[in-house]
Amino acid sequence: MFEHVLSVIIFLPILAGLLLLASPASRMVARSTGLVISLATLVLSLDLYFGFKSTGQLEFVEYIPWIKSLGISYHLGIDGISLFILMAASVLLPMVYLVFRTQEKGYYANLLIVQGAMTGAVCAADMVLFYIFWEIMLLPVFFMLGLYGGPKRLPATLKITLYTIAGSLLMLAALIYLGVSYHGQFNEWNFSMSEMARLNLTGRVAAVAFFGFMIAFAIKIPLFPFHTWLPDAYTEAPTAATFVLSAIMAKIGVYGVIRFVVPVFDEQFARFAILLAYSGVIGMLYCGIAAITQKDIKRMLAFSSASHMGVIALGVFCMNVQALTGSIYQIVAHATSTGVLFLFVGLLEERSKTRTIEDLGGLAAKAPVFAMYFGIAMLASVGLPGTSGFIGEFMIILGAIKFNVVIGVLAGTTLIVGVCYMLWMFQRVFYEKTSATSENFKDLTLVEGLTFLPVILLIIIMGIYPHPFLSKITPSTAMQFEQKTPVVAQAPVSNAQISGLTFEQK
Amino acid sequence: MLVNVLFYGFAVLAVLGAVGLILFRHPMNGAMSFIVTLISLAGLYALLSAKLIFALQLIVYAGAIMSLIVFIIMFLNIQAEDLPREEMKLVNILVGVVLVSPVALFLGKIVNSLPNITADLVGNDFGGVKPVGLVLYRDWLVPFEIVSILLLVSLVGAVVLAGKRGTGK
Amino acid sequence: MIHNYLFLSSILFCLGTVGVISRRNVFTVFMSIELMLNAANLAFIAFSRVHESMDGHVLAMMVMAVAAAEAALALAVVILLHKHKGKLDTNVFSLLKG
Amino acid sequence: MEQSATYLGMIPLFPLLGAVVIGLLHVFTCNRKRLPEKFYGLLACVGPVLSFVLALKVFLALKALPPESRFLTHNAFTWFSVGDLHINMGFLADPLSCLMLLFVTLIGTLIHVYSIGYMGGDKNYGKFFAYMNLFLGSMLVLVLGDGPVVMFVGWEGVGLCSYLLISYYSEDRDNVLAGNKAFIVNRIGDLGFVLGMAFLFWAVGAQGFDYLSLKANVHMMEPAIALTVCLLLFVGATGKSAQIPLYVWLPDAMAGPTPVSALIHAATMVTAGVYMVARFSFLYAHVELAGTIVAWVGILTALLAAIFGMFQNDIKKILAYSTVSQLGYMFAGVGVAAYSAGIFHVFTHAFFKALLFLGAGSVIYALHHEQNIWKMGGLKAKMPKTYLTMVIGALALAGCPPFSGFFSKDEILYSALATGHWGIWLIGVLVAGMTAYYTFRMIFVVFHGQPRDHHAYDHAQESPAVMTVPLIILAVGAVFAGFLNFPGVLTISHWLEPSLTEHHHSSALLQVIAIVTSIAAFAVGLKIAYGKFGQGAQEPAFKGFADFAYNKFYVDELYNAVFVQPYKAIGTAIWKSIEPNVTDSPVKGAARLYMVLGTAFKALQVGYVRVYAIYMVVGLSLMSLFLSQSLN
Repeated sequence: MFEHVLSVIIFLPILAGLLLLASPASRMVARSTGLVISLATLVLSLDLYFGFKSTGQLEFVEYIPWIKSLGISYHLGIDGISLFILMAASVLLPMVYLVFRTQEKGYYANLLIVQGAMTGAVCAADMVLFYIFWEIMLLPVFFMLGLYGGPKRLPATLKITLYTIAGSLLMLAALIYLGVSYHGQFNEWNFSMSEMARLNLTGRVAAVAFFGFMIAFAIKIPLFPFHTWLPDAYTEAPTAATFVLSAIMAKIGVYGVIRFVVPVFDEQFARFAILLAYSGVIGMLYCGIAAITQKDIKRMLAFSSASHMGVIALGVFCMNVQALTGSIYQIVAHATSTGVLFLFVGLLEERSKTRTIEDLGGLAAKAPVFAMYFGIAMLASVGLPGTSGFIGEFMIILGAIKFNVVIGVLAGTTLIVGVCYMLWMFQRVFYEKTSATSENFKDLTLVEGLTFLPVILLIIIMGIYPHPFLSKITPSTAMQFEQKTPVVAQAPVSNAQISGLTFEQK
Repeated sequence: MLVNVLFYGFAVLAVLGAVGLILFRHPMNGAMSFIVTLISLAGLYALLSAKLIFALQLIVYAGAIMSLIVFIIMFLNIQAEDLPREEMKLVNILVGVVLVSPVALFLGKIVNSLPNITADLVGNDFGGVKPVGLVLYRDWLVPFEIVSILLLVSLVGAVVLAGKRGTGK
Repeated sequence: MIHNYLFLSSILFCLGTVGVISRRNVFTVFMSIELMLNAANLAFIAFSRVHESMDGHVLAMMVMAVAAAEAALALAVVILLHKHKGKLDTNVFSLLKG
Repeated sequence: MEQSATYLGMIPLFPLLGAVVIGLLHVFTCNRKRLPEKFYGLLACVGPVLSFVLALKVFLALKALPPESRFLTHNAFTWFSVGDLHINMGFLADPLSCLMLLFVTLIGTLIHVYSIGYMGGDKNYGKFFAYMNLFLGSMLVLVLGDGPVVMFVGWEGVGLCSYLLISYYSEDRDNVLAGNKAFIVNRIGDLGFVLGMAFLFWAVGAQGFDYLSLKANVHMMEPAIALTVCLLLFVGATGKSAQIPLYVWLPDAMAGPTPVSALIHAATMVTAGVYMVARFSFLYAHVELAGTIVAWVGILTALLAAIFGMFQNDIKKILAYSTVSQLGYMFAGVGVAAYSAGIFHVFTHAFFKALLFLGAGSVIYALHHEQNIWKMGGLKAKMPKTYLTMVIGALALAGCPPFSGFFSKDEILYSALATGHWGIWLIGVLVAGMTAYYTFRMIFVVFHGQPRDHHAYDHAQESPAVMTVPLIILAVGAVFAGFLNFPGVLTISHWLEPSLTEHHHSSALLQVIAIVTSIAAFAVGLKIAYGKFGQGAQEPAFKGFADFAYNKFYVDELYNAVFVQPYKAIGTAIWKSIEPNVTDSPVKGAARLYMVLGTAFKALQVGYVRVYAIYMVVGLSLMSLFLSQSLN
């Protein structure tokens, strides 16, 4: 294990992507470059994963002062929370190159850049560095959506850009506020995340800055009512972009909340957590119910993804270790299940030239392997025990009940809401009589089958034997609560008292 | 105090010339009035011991540039009907004065806040050709060269623009 | 007294500004701009006298050179304008209107 | 003192592995060259048989232990552990789970054997057995799980298999819809289960979240919380075991193949709710009110389902409603804190209901998938073995002494009486009579009288041995299983004692009253049925109340109107009106704001350079005005 492994994981794809863009490479060359680079990243990340000691602190730290006068540094490091988002990106992205073979050069190049930028955002331990990667992350998605998207891609691109730029500006303002307050309190400039946690923020301006961060992340997650860019963008984006958006980028929003908002704005967070939790739960119900009326399978999955993200975000807002750990576990589970479902829909569209649910039917008979894979991913997405989806969902509901009974009960309804639209879709697409469009549907080829196999196995392994994964997460999540006991411990009690039930340990 | 008398004389002439410039309808009259201003300014430069600039003001400004302008005005053979009709000229100027007055006030305040010193003539070589030339070629060489390029470019530009044949009309 | 020079410079500058914004004759506007440049020059020379340094003189020379260049170009444009439109009104230049 | 037994983990593992192997073989061969059916059939039976053998081993091991320490545990691995929450993938075999284990594996094995015959010629033969093995594995996880969370794995797993098997004939939309309904309704129940677990965990789970620790700590619970937990868990049970108000899925679930109905929707899965309540007997015994609610819901379900059962024409629907009705009895039993009686009824019911379903399957198989009883008739002569075994099953179901159903049902009714639940007892006796009526209505119409559809009758013949042998074994069980808990001897009750928290009542008078009324109810029901259908009868036209009952009181339609349609309407409303007009308005508003501002600024851009200069000067003056204030 060498010293700058994180930097390599971040910049290898970015540089390769930029080189590809600049060079007159053919599609074949672009795809194989992308494949090789992403596999190299995968190997490095696996090495990272097994070298990770789960101490709860940042590991693999790289620290190079950058702008000394402002205390900004090139500071990288990962802990149990970021490790899994990084792993999800590294494990899932190579699949795109293997499965989708006939895309433009720019498609693959942008994909490489976005991979690097996302990894960078996850590894950054300096707020300014995080902000820079956060912004870079958006650009490739913007190009992929605008250049290679569906017929209504331009309004969708406009919408996602408006939303995310607005969020980024709010975040930038809040970031500057933090820097200035830090200078005011400690008389030096510093943007390191761990240092920021020392800040003592009170008053109205701090609350505004809190919402500045929160809204920026809420847009990315997306949390109700900032989700309206999502259905359009997810539907119109090319499969890989949808995949990246849903499987990883949305999670970086949640990660941001855990990393910035919770430690820095502890007081405001405890104050507004109930509001945010309601927003998560309402988003889950709202998007889940909207999903059932969709005619386009991709749009339905988009709503489903938004619905799940509401639950994941809820886990963060519940302020107890079970819910938070569940949330992070669910991040990975959701990346493997819904992310893969988006890829399957991409395949489906490529083969049958349609995404309309009504036009499909009887695929299970035509393509049993595909149906089996799809079914397993779908069951994971509805949180069936034995698949990865259950563990996280269970812990989030458990934590939510402790946080607030009403929210807990509402969160529980995700069990029902998810199943309604998923079964409805599965019935029409895979069961019933074979329709004309799916008459000639080919099953997965050997390469595709083998490509998806690791993820499908991962879904099952993560459901049956999650302990090794959780043991890497828990030290970090437990840390989140050790430092802040006074504030965090108070809020749930008051919330629970409102609803008349308390569950304080004896 | 001859110096004071000279200053106030030049100052009044300069202001009157400027007022004439903005009031005269025909540009020829304006130009003539402006030349008065320029010459008075040259006199003021002399009072400030800027010998070289005094000379340059007379030769380059009052001499070369203004004769060019006057030449063009005459070249174009401007008739009264060629001029824009400015019925509201006085009102416009009044509005302009109102708009600009805060700026004047501000500038005045700034000047007031500066230390006031006497502006007696300085003896020795101050403002002479040699000392100014030494400063110009020692400390200001690069800007000087850039200005020379600027002049070249404007020369070429003027030739290109003015040399264009009328398109049909 | 140096203040008097600076007051004069300010007055001339403001008169130049008034000329630019209230007149429509191209020549008058152009000469008003020259007037503003001269006002600035006067300030340069006055400050130069205050500090007894000759940098201000150099700058005044530069301004003159720029004014000469400007004159050359501006007059060329005026000739063109007159050739095309037969008018000397600044309102003829309305290509900026979107 | 803990007894560890590694082989506990292997019991569910065998069928699960079998499911994986068969499933993969099927998936990769089904669109190419299919493997022979015999191969699948043999492979499918390996897992259940091995599990059954291990279950016997568990039984013997438990029997060798002294009664008070009769339990075996096995911690396979730490499943997940976060903060106070420690969940092991652990298995627990005590007398209660051992009893369930024995009959689940036994009946499972028999039905697998039966299916080899019944499913012959089906193109998705492999898929069927993969699902069946998966089901058996999940059911064994449910039974053996050492805590509520592990039980929930099996709980959801059997729900999934139920969905997959109901939708098995997936080309027909109705079947898939029935599957969806089953899964969704079960999920509603599961929500209760999950919430119940969450409440339970925060109350007493920190010291360990398995049954043994919970049992030790249950006294620390506040009554209000305990009641909440009990009711929420019972919501889970109503979903899985088809009680009011979530019973609606079970009759529709008969869309699946008949062995599935026998195994999943009669003998094993649907009784999971009863098993769960019995498992939590330490909790339910703690809160009396919860038990009373459970008992009343159960007995009302029994009544409702019996009413529906009397007016059905589909042989499987009749049996389905009788299942719902019997499940109601079981809940009435566990509700009045007679857990062993409830479990005993689960046990006997598994035999005679599986028998009845398999018999019905045999009839359906012989008549080429005809399920309407009014198209049958006089089959007694053609299918003697089926007839005989089904009559035994019917007698057991109807509660005729000395068949097994009589003892278990009587035990429940007696317990209701002994604990002073007169209302429950009265309704129970009434339902017993109705049960006898609709069971024999079915028997008489199907087997007696004259054949109604001669074409079908002529082709009917006795099913092959692979199907009749399991019938005979089950019939033996249906006859003799009852003697295991003979009143006053109570072998099973004593066996279950270490697992359950209950008190036994002994009152000879009440016992006699219960027995006499039960027998009388049976006799009356049988007599009415014989009077109406014994000599053959034609299909009656349902009118008035009968029509109302035939249409199941329009409960499905009601649910559709109250839950499903509003749900869809809200979805459409969100999608068509709220989304574009309300939540999207910030973006649209922002766009509109820019357009308005743009139009406004456009007016200022007149295009005259002089005007721009004026703007500049205006700005300059404003700045000057502002800055002058800082100078004096």
